[in-house]
Amino acid sequence: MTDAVLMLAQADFPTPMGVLTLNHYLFVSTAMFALGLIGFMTRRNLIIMFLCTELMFQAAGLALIAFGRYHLNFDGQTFVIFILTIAAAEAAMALALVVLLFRRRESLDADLWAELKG
Amino acid sequence: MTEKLALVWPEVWLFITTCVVMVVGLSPDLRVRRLCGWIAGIGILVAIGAAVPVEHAGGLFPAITPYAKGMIGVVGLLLLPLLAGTVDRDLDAAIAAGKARFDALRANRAEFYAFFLFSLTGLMLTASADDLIWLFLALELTSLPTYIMVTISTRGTRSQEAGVKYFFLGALGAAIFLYGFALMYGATGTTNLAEIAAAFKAQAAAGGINPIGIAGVAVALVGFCFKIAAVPMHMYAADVYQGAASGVSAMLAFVPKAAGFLAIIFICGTVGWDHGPTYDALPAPIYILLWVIAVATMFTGNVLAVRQTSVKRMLAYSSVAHSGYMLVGVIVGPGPGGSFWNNGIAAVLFYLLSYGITNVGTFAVLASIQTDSGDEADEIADIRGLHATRPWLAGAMLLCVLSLLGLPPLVGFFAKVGLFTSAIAAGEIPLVIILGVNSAIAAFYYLRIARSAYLEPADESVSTGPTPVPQRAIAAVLSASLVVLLLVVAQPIVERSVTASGYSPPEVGLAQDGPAQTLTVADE
Amino acid sequence: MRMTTITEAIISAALAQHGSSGAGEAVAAHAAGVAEHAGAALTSVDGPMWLGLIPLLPLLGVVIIAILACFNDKSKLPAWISVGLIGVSFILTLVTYLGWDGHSVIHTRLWEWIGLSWGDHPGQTLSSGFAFYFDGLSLLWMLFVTGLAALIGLYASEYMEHDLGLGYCRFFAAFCLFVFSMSCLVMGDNLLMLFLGWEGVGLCSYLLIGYFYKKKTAVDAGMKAFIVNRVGDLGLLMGMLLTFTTFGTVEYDALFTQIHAGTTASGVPLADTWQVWAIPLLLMGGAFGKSAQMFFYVWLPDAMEGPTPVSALIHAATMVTAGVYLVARMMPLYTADPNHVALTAVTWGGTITAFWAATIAMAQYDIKRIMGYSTISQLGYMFAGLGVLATTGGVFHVFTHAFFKATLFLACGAVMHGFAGQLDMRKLSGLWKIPGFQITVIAMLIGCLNLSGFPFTGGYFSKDMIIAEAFVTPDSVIWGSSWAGWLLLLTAGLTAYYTFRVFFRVFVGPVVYEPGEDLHGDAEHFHPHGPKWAINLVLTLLAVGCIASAGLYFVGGEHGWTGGMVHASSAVVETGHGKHGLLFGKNPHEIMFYISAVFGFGGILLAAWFHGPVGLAGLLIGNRTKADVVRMDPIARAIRPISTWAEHKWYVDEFYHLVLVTPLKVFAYLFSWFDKLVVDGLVNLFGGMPKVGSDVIGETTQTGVLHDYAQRMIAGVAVVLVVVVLVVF
Amino acid sequence: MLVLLILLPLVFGAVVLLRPNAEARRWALLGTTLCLVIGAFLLGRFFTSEGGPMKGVGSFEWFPALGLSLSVGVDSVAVLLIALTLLLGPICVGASWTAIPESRARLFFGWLLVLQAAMVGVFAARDLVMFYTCFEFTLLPMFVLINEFGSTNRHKAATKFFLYTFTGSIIALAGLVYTAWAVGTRAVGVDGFTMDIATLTEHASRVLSLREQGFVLAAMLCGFAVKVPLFPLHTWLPLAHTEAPTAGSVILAGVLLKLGTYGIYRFVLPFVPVAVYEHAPAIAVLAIIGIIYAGLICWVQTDVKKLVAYSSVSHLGFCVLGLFALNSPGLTGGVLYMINHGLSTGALFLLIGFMYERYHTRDMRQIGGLGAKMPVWSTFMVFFVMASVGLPGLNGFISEFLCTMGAFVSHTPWTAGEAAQVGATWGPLGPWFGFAAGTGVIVAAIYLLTMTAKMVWGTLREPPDHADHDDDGPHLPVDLTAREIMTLAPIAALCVVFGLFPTQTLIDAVRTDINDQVAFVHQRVEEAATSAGEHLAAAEQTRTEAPGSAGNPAETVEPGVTP
Repeated sequence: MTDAVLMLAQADFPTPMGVLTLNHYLFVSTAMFALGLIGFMTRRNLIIMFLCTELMFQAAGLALIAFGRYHLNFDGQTFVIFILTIAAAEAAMALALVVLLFRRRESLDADLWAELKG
Repeated sequence: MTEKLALVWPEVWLFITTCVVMVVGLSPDLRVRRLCGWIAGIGILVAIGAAVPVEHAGGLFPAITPYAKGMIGVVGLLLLPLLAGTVDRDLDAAIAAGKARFDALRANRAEFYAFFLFSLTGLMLTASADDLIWLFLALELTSLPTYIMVTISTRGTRSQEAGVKYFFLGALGAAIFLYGFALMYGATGTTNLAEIAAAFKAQAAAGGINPIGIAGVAVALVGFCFKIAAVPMHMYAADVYQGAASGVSAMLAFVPKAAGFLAIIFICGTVGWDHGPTYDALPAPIYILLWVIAVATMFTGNVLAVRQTSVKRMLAYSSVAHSGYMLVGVIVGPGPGGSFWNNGIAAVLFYLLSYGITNVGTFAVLASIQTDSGDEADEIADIRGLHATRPWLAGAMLLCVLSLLGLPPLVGFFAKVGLFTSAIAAGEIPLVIILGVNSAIAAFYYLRIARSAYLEPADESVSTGPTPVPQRAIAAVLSASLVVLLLVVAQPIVERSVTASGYSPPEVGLAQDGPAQTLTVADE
Repeated sequence: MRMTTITEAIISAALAQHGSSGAGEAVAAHAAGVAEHAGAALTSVDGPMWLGLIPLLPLLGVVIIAILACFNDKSKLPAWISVGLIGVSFILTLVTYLGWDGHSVIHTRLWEWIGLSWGDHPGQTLSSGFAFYFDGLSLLWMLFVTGLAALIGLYASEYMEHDLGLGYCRFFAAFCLFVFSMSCLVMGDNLLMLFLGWEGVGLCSYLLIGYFYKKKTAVDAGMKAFIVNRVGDLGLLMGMLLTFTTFGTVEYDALFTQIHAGTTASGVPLADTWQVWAIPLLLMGGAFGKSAQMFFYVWLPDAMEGPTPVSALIHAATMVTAGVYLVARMMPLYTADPNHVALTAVTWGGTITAFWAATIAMAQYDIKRIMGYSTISQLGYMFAGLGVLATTGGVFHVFTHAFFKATLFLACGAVMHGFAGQLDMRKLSGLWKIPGFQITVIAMLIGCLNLSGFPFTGGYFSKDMIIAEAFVTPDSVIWGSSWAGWLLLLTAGLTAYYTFRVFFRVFVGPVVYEPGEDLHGDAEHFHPHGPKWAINLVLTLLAVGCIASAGLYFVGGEHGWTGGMVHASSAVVETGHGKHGLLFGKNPHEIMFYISAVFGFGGILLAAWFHGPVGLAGLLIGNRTKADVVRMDPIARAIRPISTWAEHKWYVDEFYHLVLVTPLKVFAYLFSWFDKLVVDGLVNLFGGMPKVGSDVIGETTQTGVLHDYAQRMIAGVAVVLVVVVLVVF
Repeated sequence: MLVLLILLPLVFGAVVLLRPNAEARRWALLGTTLCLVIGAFLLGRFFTSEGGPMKGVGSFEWFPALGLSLSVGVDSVAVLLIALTLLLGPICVGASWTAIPESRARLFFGWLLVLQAAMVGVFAARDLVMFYTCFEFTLLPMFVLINEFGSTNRHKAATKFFLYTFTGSIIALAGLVYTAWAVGTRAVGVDGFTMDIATLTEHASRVLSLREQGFVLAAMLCGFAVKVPLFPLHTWLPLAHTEAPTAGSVILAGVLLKLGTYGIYRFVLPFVPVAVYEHAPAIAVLAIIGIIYAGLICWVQTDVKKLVAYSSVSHLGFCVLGLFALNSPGLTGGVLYMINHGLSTGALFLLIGFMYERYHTRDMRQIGGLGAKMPVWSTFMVFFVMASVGLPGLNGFISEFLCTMGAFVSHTPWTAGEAAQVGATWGPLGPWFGFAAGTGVIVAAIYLLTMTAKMVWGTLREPPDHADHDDDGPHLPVDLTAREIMTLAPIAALCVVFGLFPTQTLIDAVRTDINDQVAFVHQRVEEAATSAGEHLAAAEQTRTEAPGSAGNPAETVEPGVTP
């Protein structure tokens, strides 16, 4: 019974794309995640770096929603709501931190903070 | 609903305490403000009280909460005096001297305690997590406050640098394990850990766990490596520990690590330790992954610690190494259960407790010493000749460091023996040997600390000032005495850890109803 | 004419001691036995406990002297205590001997020394009591050991008087310890007890050679003695262990019983085993070490660095004969081998050493060293005697040698004492004219006559017994024994030559002397001081003893008193070769008296010719007028390479240094470096690896830059994913 | 009683650490002497009381989850080693009376007492973890003693000592735990995980396969052979000995090294007898190399303390050789060696320490010829050198002889084909081993006499700046003081007593236990040979075919150990 429903649902999944759709979503999600990683690695501006982490969070969110739809349950979506909340909290913290740091160094360059090493 | 709530009573109590502390901390009266710490302590005690009676919580590790929360509470209690006076001391002094007036906006004391309690709450929530969402939230609740605590722990740029490194890399780590969660969900269609486990089991019975699921578990585990400061996510550790105040470093060495290990145990629990040729190991990819991480972590941590002249960095790297040791226990898994000596999870849980307490002791000694420049002790030269000026602290340092080293008969040794026996019982002889060799490497630097503190005469140039906050010294001595005391009560604690490690994998039959049987993504 | 009659009388009396009066009968007697084996089992009786006092009294002396030393005693008390206690030991020995029935073994067991048992079967118990075994052999040895020790102790009481105080105590403590050890060696009832004494005498020898410990040569000599001995001891130790493995016991009684039965304890015929030749060979190694034979002789000449009483007692009379004792004691084992491998080795080892040492002695100038080499040479005779199955001869030679060599040494010591340590024969002459030295000269003469085998002295009889037996024993029994006999005869001549070389140069002739290096004062006003009563008394007694020892040949039963003693011991050999060797178609026993006398006279005459002073009464052939101008000189110059080599002991010490000591030392240094560089180096390498790794990893990865960390973390994740993908797919 | 011996030094150690410096040495002396008295009483009771092989048994379940209980009990071997430890206690205190500056006396004597407790604990333990705990814990006090009271290079020495032995011991722990695990899971009749040594001994050799035994043997040797130390794992020892303070050296040589050999006796032999039997020749070769190699190194040392340290390596080679001979003489010799080496080498270190206290140098090029200046010292020196050389009549001989004999009579194929040797026993070595070890006796004579020649004999040599040192520290007389003599005299007396009455004092004491041990090992190897192991069986085959092996203990296994 559930199998049938599942098949049905999956077949109906956003119509023009057919059964392969999940893969496309996942591809997008992975690409976003990768972009986030690359951005995090390459950009030196603290705010951009933070945005990259957000990108990765949302990549995960996207994947969750896609999977949720695929599995026909709401766990994924629920998860995403929480992720958004956390992301917001992190954003707040990040901003506060960035402001603090900027006041100290008059710069947003992350690599200026390299006193501690070894 | 209420049954579920019963599980989180400790967290609820902690949360209530947090609220009270936040309010009390805003009082203009210093004496009232000073109550913050006491209230927090009472709150933690109550939380412990609430945690211990909980017998069975369901999920993969139904009995883990009493032990885990008790342990968290105890170490939290030890951390509390250590954290005392981390912030606002200048402010209080200025007020007392009449140079400043109390300003609720500038005072951080209440927030600081509150963040600490929040973090503990998150940690306790991690222990009772039975769902990926819960786990994610709990982990974030554990971490987020610590980012701030690190940043504000001292007024220097170092803690800000530590904060920025910790926060950004932490966010990266969180994103990674979150993505792993997403993949796990994708592979199983559920976020409930037990159900995930059931689904995996069914998949395994049907010919193999879904590769996406495996990838998800792997990615999640790598993400957790940040929490436990394991290779390849260990690099921040030394910088952050050094930059933060010693009290916060001590907390960082325990709270996120405990959270990380609990999460790792839960996530490993979903795939279970019943794979491999003899059905007693993690699935091959996960096993190899953890094996490599464990070995790399042990070596990296110990080796990097050898060259340090900063005690805090040394302890940071040693904390990395200890994560490696504990990963051995995770790799071994719960074994047949029921006894301690062949139970890797119980060994990890006991090790966490022993490590937590010991670790607090070492950092507390550092925190109790003020150098001439007014900073906390950091360089190894700062603690040289401690025995002459403060014998009790020197003794505490000696005991704690030797326990970390694993010198019998201190508790660290028995914790390590647990890992040894369980690994041997699981046939992980190479890991045992590597563990042994690493303990020997660790002796290099632990001995240096012990020697400096306990044996060497004090340098003329380094004169250590009075203990800035007496509570910290108390924390140090208390931890050190617990290192010894724990030996006496080791048996009941170990029994509890054995109970706590009880792993109840789902029956395969249960998983038949699971919705995730037909995921065919990879096949197409 | 009268002289000839007396000679014939003595010789016929001597021949009677061989149990036969004519050649034919002798041949018959030797041919009678078919089987040849040693020492029929003797009955054994339990001895009284006080026999233990014989060794323990000197040990008590050690303790008492040690206590005296603690009180920094500066009197001669240590000497009196030593002499007294050793004297009591001698008396006890004598009492034992008198109370002995002449054919049984007296056992006295004080306590179990090393006793270990791991089963009830034979061979599963190692038992060695602190126990004593008195048969003829050990009694004979004990008699002269304790007797001579008491006398020499008396001598030393005067000789060592310049060193009163701690040194005196040290000397006599070691002296007493020596007597204790020697008694244990001789009286021990098992091989382990023998070993106890064996090493103990080695220790005392070490301590006493190095008595003048500030002298490097003395210290080195002591060390050399101990170490060279140890090499031999390894043989003894291994022989002992092999004995135990084969027979399951190291106790003489049990051992000899098995050997008599002709089988090992496991029932294998003894003659078929390889142990039957291996054990005696190994034991021989020990014996040769202690008795300075063959390769091991090098320590004994150096041992002359010790005070002269020590040289007399330890390095001439007693300790060095321990090897002879060992071989004599284990004679049953030696004769058990049908091929006589070990005995042949003993014969030839002894013979070659006898000859070799005699050649060296001929070229030396230090009179004490000459006596040292002569000791080696004479010990060679004893071994040769044992080797050719003339146990009695060997043992008798030990006995006579003990007396005359002690006499010779003590006489030399008296000279040394009187001339501030002077021993160089080129710097001394005409002592008989110096007041106070007359007794010394007479004692010396008696000793010299004995040593050179002058007819009717003790040395003459004992040496003859050995040489004759070498000819008697067929070559088929002991390989080349008659050749050994000829070599021994030649050596007898050499012995006479070098002995009298000393006597003619030092003791007679014009009075010339210069003081030695021990002089504390003005050399211009040096006056030799003759020995006082103690030394003179001892010299007199010993000289009498020398003469008396010859008489022992004539008392008692077959082969004299010594023969009787040996017969009542394990050393007895019942020779029955089936074939009796002949010399010039005669019984060697019979004509040896003449032949050896010829060689002896020849040697003495040569010495007189080359070294004799002008106007020596009765021998008007000498022409020496100064101390160091002799007829020998041009000859020595003519054969310079040989004489130089002989003077330098044929460079054997140097050879050993080159072949043994230096390589060993090189190895030691090599090992030392190897240990430091390689063995410890590896450890340090491993130990240093964490530090190096730490620096490398720390410098490269822990850069402190956020982006670097991020990159590495992400790279790590990527690696992990790749690994997982590889494993999964 | 045994527990008292562990607790008492700890209590006194705490007292010393807490009381003022000035009282430290008196408390320490009191504590060690008290222990010695109790120990003497214990020794007396041990040999007079009836009962099983283990006596003084007491047990307290402490940590059953790890199979750990605090259980004590001694057999004859252990009790003798405890006696040795206790004897050296007051001696070490006495020897350090003036050598340790009073300002730091607390630290020194406190840790000395703690060390004693740990050492007694090692020998008294009947529980593997307790054994290991004490075994490892000895490192710390020793580390403190060397690191704080040693000479110039002390930090390096202390660290090396700690790390080297610690590394080895951890691997040994792995081996021991593996054994415990194997017994806990495979042995019939064992209820779960246990660390009880008796239980492990009973089952270990049966449950471990041949391959496992090899690994366990290797692991255990990593710990014990380092401690012994066996060539080539010895390099920590010369350094540690050279740098350690006198009392430290005495304890190190006297007892700590014995922990390794005791470990071999107590664990290696009975746990993995088959592997031991297989590999004994290889280990014996190492031991013999050690004997000769270290001996030759001694010969060219200039530092007298280093010389004696290397001599320990050489001497302990005999001990290991004896233990691996697997027969009664060998084991007896090995056990006796532990005691005797402790006495004579300990005394040598004392003497060198006394000399060092006066001259502040150990370089034999600078100092020597003390015979004239310090007659008493010299007398003792010569005495103990002779004990060390193995002079019969003193203690060293008996053990050296028995070890060599053990190796010599230990049965091997080369005797098997021959006419059977009645005195030969079962065992893996053979005469060549005995012979090779015997050469060590010569080497020992060479280096020890060379040392004596340099230190005692010859003309007096003193360091040029000797006079400058006279003013620091309490002024010592030229020769030994009464206190110093008091520390040496008991050792000297024991050397003589053990030398002349070894049977009554030592051999009889340990005989039963050692014979049981030998029979046990033998029986287990036979068992393994008959049940499994192709080539071992073949080796045994040739052995049993040899005629006349009736005398061998194969047929006379003690009934007590037959399961």
